[in-house]
Amino acid sequence: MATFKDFRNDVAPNWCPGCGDFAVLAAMQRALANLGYEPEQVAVLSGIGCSGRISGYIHAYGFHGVHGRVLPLAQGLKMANRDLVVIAAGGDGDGYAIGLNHTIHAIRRNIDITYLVMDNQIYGLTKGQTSPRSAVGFQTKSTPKGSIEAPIAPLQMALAAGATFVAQGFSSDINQLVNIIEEGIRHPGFAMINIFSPCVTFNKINTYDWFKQNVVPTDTIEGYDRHDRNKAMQTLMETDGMLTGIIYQDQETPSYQDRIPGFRKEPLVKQPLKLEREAFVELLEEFA
Amino acid sequence: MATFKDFRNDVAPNWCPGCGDFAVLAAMQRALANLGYEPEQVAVLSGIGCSGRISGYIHAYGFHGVHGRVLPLAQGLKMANRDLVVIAAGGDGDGYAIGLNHTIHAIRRNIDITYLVMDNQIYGLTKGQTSPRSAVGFQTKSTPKGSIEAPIAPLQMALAAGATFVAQGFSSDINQLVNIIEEGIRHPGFAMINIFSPCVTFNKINTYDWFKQNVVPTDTIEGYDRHDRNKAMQTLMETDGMLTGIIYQDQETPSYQDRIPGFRKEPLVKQPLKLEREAFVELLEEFA
Amino acid sequence: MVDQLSWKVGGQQGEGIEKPGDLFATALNRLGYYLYGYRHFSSRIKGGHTNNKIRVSTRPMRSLPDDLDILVAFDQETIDVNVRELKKGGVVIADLKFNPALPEDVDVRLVSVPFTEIAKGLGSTLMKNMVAVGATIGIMDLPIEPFQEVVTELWGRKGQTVVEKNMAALEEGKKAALDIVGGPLPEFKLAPADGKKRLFMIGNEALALGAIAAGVRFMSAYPITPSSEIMEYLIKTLPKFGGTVIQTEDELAAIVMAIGANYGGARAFTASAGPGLSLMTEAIGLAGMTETPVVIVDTQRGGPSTGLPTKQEQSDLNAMVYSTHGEIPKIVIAPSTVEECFYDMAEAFNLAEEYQCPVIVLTDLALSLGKQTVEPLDYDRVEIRRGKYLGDETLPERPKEELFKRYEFTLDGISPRTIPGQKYGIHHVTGVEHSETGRPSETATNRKKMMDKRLQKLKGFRIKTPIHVHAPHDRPDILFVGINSTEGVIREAMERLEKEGLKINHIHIRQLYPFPADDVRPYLEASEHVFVVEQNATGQLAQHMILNVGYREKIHRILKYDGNPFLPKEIEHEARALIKAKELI
Amino acid sequence: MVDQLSWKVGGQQGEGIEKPGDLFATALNRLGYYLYGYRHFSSRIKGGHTNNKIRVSTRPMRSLPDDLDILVAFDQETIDVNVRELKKGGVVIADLKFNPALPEDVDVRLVSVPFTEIAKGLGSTLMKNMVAVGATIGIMDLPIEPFQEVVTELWGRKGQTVVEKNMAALEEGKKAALDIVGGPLPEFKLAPADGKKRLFMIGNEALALGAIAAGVRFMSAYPITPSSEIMEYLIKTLPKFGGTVIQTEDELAAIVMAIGANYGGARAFTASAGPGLSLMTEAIGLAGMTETPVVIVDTQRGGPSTGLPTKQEQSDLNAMVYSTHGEIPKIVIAPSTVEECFYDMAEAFNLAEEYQCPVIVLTDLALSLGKQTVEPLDYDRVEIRRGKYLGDETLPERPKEELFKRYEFTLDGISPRTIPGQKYGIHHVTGVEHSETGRPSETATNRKKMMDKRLQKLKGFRIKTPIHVHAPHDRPDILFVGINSTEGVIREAMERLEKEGLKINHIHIRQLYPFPADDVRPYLEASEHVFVVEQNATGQLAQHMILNVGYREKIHRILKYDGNPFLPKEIEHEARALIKAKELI
Ligand SMILES: Cc1ncc(C[n+]2csc(CCOP(=O)(O)OP(=O)(O)O)c2C)c(N)n1
Ligand SMILES: Cc1ncc(C[n+]2csc(CCOP(=O)(O)OP(=O)(O)O)c2C)c(N)n1
Ligand code: SF4
Ligand code: SF4
Ligand SMILES: [Mg+2]
Ligand SMILES: [Mg+2]
Repeated sequence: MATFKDFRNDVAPNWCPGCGDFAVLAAMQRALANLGYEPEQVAVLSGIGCSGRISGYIHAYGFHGVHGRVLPLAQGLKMANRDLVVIAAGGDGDGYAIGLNHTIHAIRRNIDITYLVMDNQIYGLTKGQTSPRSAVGFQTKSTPKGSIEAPIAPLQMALAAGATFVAQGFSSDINQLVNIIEEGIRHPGFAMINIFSPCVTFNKINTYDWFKQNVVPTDTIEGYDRHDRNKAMQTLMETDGMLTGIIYQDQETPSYQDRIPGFRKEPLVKQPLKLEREAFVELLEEFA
Repeated sequence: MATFKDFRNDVAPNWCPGCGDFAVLAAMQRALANLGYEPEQVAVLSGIGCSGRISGYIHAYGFHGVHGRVLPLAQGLKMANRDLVVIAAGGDGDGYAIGLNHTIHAIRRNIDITYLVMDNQIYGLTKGQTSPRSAVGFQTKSTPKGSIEAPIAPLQMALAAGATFVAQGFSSDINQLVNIIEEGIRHPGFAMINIFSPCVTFNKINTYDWFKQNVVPTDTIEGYDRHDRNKAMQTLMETDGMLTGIIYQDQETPSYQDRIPGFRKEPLVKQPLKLEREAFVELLEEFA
Repeated sequence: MVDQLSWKVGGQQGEGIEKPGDLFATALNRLGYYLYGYRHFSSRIKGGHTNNKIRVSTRPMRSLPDDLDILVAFDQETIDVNVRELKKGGVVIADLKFNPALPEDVDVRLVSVPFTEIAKGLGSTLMKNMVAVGATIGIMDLPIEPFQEVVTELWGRKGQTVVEKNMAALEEGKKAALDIVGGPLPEFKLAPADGKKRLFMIGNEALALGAIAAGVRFMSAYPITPSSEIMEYLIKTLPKFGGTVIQTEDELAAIVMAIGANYGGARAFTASAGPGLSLMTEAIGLAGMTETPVVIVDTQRGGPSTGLPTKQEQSDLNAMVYSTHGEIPKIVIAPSTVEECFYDMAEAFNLAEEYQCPVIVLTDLALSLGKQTVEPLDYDRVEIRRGKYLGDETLPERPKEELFKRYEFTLDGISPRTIPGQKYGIHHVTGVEHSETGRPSETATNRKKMMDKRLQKLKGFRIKTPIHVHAPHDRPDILFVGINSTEGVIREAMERLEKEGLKINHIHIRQLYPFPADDVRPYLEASEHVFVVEQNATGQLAQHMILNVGYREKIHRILKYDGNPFLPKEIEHEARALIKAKELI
Repeated sequence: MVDQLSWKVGGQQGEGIEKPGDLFATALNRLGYYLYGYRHFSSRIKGGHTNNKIRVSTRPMRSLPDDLDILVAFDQETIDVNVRELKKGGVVIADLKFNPALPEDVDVRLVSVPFTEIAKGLGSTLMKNMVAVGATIGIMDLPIEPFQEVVTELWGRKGQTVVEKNMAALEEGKKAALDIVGGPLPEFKLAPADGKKRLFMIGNEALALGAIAAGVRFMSAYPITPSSEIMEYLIKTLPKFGGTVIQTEDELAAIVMAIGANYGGARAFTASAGPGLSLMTEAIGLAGMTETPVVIVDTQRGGPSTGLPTKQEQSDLNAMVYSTHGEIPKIVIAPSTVEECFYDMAEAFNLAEEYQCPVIVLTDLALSLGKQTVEPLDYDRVEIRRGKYLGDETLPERPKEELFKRYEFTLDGISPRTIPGQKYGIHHVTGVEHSETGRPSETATNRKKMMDKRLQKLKGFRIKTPIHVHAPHDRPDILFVGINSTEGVIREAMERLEKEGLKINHIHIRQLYPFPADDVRPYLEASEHVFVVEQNATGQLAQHMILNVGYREKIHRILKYDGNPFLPKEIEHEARALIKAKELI
């Protein structure tokens, strides 16, 4: 059985030392190993950004796509081969700016993939512009006088879009993160996981320390029930989105693949391409 | 002073008889007249769809753009000329499928425009495919066995995105609709207005009657307070999004234009294009 | 008795005008006639004039005729709009209800039949369509049985009474018309057809069938005219084969999902029209750069922007060849008949896998939506070729450290390919410039080699029939060149001009990119003049010929861009005008 | 004493390597030298080799030199990567700290200066950059005052102590180097410059300044290399003039917002690179169809897809000319110097308003990011022309029923234009084909007229200087043709070849679309051979020449697409190789 080391490759990540993304990579590798997967069963797809490099740092199938389109890519892959573990990953710019439309539609569609957003409240790779997650007043290269747009609340939005799995992790709490990712992969539907992954180079506000002081793990909330959507929404609003852990899970709703009329359990990609002659002839009858 | 007739033109709408969009057009015309605007002060911009034709049916400036991009168009216009009344309009496909990213970002940006979504839970113009607003199980041309994606909850999503004005109307309740649009135009920020506007041709489920039986006007809820964001969210969830009226308004947060550092009250378009020679020379000094 | 005639039915949009046309054509198709149809419609749901023009012939005819024999009118507008298209001696069969009137100066006959009244008498005005077809049957002296057969199929699900009522409508329509006219009109009596079984379908259906035949079980798309039928057919049909269609949130998602599915090893595609294709521009580059197979259908319509969404045009040639920043390998093929829609589509998936690049199948509205008689589609002509895809059987074991070289440098530039799930095929893919194992690489030498590798793939690329050739002459006066749906109309114009003693060849471009210059050159060379016939305003196909082959001075353009398909006479006249104006011959 | 030399500083990305280069160049610029710089960097934030090569000359020089005189190295990698670029007798000035070593076989001198140690002694290792510049000053025997001046400006905000420490670092670096070398090296002593005041900036800054000068007060954009500096400069600067920049959610929003603002009458634009431009494809069509002015900057970088985001390339020519479905009027202009970035950008807004269509300003990475000496920008050369925009003064009253004819048919195809807010200017706009008043219209006659009208607008279009001409010969052996940043390097290669007796002309294309065929033709005609020099793999510029002008047989391609800018010797050698291989001359 593969260990987390089997998910490592020999590429040295080009992230800055201390970047939160290292922990996300490690947690993903651990979660996969814990779940007993082999590298070839796994595909990690990613967007463009510092975070987007992650697909190249794991020993597994990896696809580093274009900015903001990782989710359609991942959904297409899962449709082709439902036996694969498909993990989509990217930054907060990737998933909440240019790619937000796909994020929300992937949530409502509920195809069984796991989505990791490395949320550093900034654009790392393009050297420090504001992101949709930047707080009002946050000063960046593109908002020298401070951001004036309301930050996006991705998890509340996810709930509003009918998400069946909503979680939030933090790069400093690797055990929690491993657990979240494991559960996300196990969840038979779309798993929306936002991860506070500090950018040590451009974000001097939302630092490790800042997060440590501000996150509210669900297990510090008495009687928190991750199956109550309304409660989850309310708690997110009350904690201003700083809630971490598995925030909501709906285990009843089947995944998209399981709801498609006539869709087989056997992956599409394993089915023969050649159509039977009889089937072909039958199709033509409609046009006779 | 202009009356609502002054906002009429001589084009016969090519909507099907009975289409909910007629009422939206009429309500918009009335609201504008009630507010005392002249046609030339108003620009109605729209997307592509049956609904998108609305910008051609009002006597005012009108721009019928491309599918899903009406909000960037409207925001750009308002930035150029903040004195104009800018109304953006389109269908549920336009605003919640292809254009959803812009919808959410326009909400968080909070530029002072009024957005009318003619929500008929279907794609009208392309002849009856599912829309992101179609209910699970809803049968359309593109979902003959019924839709299997969770419908989008646009107003909950708007609240999660930090909306400052959230309302919902219904083509049958024209007085309420006129009032909502008036308030939306008056609101100094982005006004998100979803309107149940039945498609009599392709949607045989969400009909006028169906809506009449299912909508929950805010004024039927005792003590409903439109200034309480959490309450609004909760009520929307409880009513499964069928709440109508002005659901939420934040009158404190200034509009985007009012928050931009150095942005003048005088519309950009009225400012001289020619830069003063001194200012130019000064700019060059940085590069000496 | 005539070998061919044309029939048109018109009325208000949203009133079921498609039905009578379909019934008429399907029945005639079963009798062995060749049908060719074109629907005129607008971008609105209800109201506005719509019509369906159908050409019937005893031999294959792939164009609209210049004029019209019979017009079936459900309203006065239909008469007003179309009456001048009628031949001298043509007939208007109109619903008595609206008091049809003809202009004074036309030499056509009006037959007013109480469509609505008869239908009402039978229980529902909806059946006025059937009455109208019945009237046609009477006037053309057609056997009623095939019509009855189709009616049974159409309404069978609704029960015997409905079928019988519709049958009655047919009968009564026939009778009423014959009563008025006094008997069938011999000038509309068709010569008997060969009675052979052929198919009757639109190009979009053939494209969808081609995809299924090629093994496609997944499509991702966003609705748009005139491509939606492809997706709609597959939505209906793929579940039978364990597959499905996702209606995505937009075209960006549609193409990227298709890329994802192809990356996963499935055969998947998307289809759209101009606005959608424009939105796919970035992702097409991704497929090119990552060498991921993907097939994209562009059903051209009137541009630019939203343009004329329900009208015929061929104005995306340049965009399909050149769009996306940077330089990628890409294939653009252009079927010219409904049959080719089927075969080309099936072949597109082979090309995509063999060359590991995006393949665009370009059609136009007339081809995608025009319903035509189609020769039986040949199951045995559909091959499945997967190029250098390595199944598990052919994939050697390798140690973990040694990543599979997905972008291995090879002589032909094409690298072996594995898909996720394969034990010894693990590799990385990136849209950033990369090494043989798919890792980002910026070194100058690797970069150059990788660019060369990708572009090398299509050096000398040629599909089996990159051009259709109809070249009876060694040294013709004129070479006609066209693309997509205009093959039939060009041929028809050409035949007329040949009758006047002009020597004319015709080639039709089927492989637009890479442009088959070597195939085209001899015909250009041999011909005195070249008339490029296309449905756009700037002569895009002519540009490709000049760029890739040359002979600028020989090349003249016959263009049409008013939203309607070319008629034979238009090409004929324009060709004559050109000859005269330029004193060519 | 030398007229010119080249200097390079290298180290790890994210360690402030930009600073010493900027200081060095700014000071020399103030002395009146001409500077030309190019930064080599990667798409990552920290780590990875980066360097900045700067050419200093007493006369204008707009290209990188083949080799290098002085290399300042902060790590061994810098030496390893760059040492072979040094001339014989060149110098490496390296930080003693990493124990710098040279390969055995190079004939260069190593001067190890304790950059870090000296800096540490002064209080912060960060100042090692200053020490390195000081060492350069010593070796090149440069006056220290202008450097001190720049240091004061750079650190003035941080207080006197910081300034003084940096001054000391300069001094000590100079001293240390001189101690080691024994005195300035005369082979690096620059001849005196003219002392004239000139500007020093990157192309992106010039573009941004041009926009401001043209009256732009609004920009909408999304960050991307290598265009972000345009937006960043305007974010900083526009508030001074009551304007602003919106960083949008994506490029689709960016372009559409700019279109909205232009529709509103403001001058607004967006800027991006390949991926962003690809995403803008649909909206560019909207601007073309609705005849809305809009300016778009494409700062080309290595493609396709994400490609080589930080590298030089010129591979978007075709995409910029052809992308978007259907056919629209569009203008593509290509500045070739930083000065032209300014003037062209300012002019682009005039063209956009005059021709009411999208105007693309095309640059490349070397031009957008290369920092250069720039002749004073001339305020008086910036005109503001608004074409047929009707202010309230010129707009006649009209009754309500009579909509303003926004798309009035006119002789030149350009219609009068009003903007929202104007009492007598009310009209409708739509991306659907429309009538003169902007209402959807599908009639064939209107369609044809409207298409003709739109395309008519650019018939004969010509900017003031559609090509740069340097044509000393009537009948040259070779005509060099290039675009964007390669003008200087072509000229340099050309001068060398001329020394060997070849007769060479050079034209540089500044108006890419509509292609200025009439301007280009005489030069093609006159020349025996044509060498098109471009930074892409398929020879896109050559294609435009063949398509629009012809002379296919004369045209040869000199291409480079490894991500680096051309060096003079590369063009020189390739030209020679071509001459030899094809036995041209
Ligand atoms: C279409 C497109 N637009 C813009 C870019 C430039 N770009 C690269 S990464 C990035 C954003 C990075 O921010 P984020 O997604 O938050 O990732 P991070 O670097 O912070 O991990 C941008 C704008 C691009 N590559 N493609
Ligand atoms: C980019 C693009 N994709 C697709 C289309 C085709 N299209 C036109 S309207 C429409 C959707 C209509 O639905 P909706 O927005 O809900 O408007 P409605 O007609 O229901 O009012 C689509 C898909 C288009 N015009 N442009
Ligand atoms: S810039 Fe920020 S996000 Fe990017 S690698 Fe460095 S620390 Fe991480
Ligand atoms: S199809 Fe539906 S939405 Fe469109 S006009 Fe008709 S009723 Fe209205
Ligand atoms: Mg980020
Ligand atoms: Mg709708």
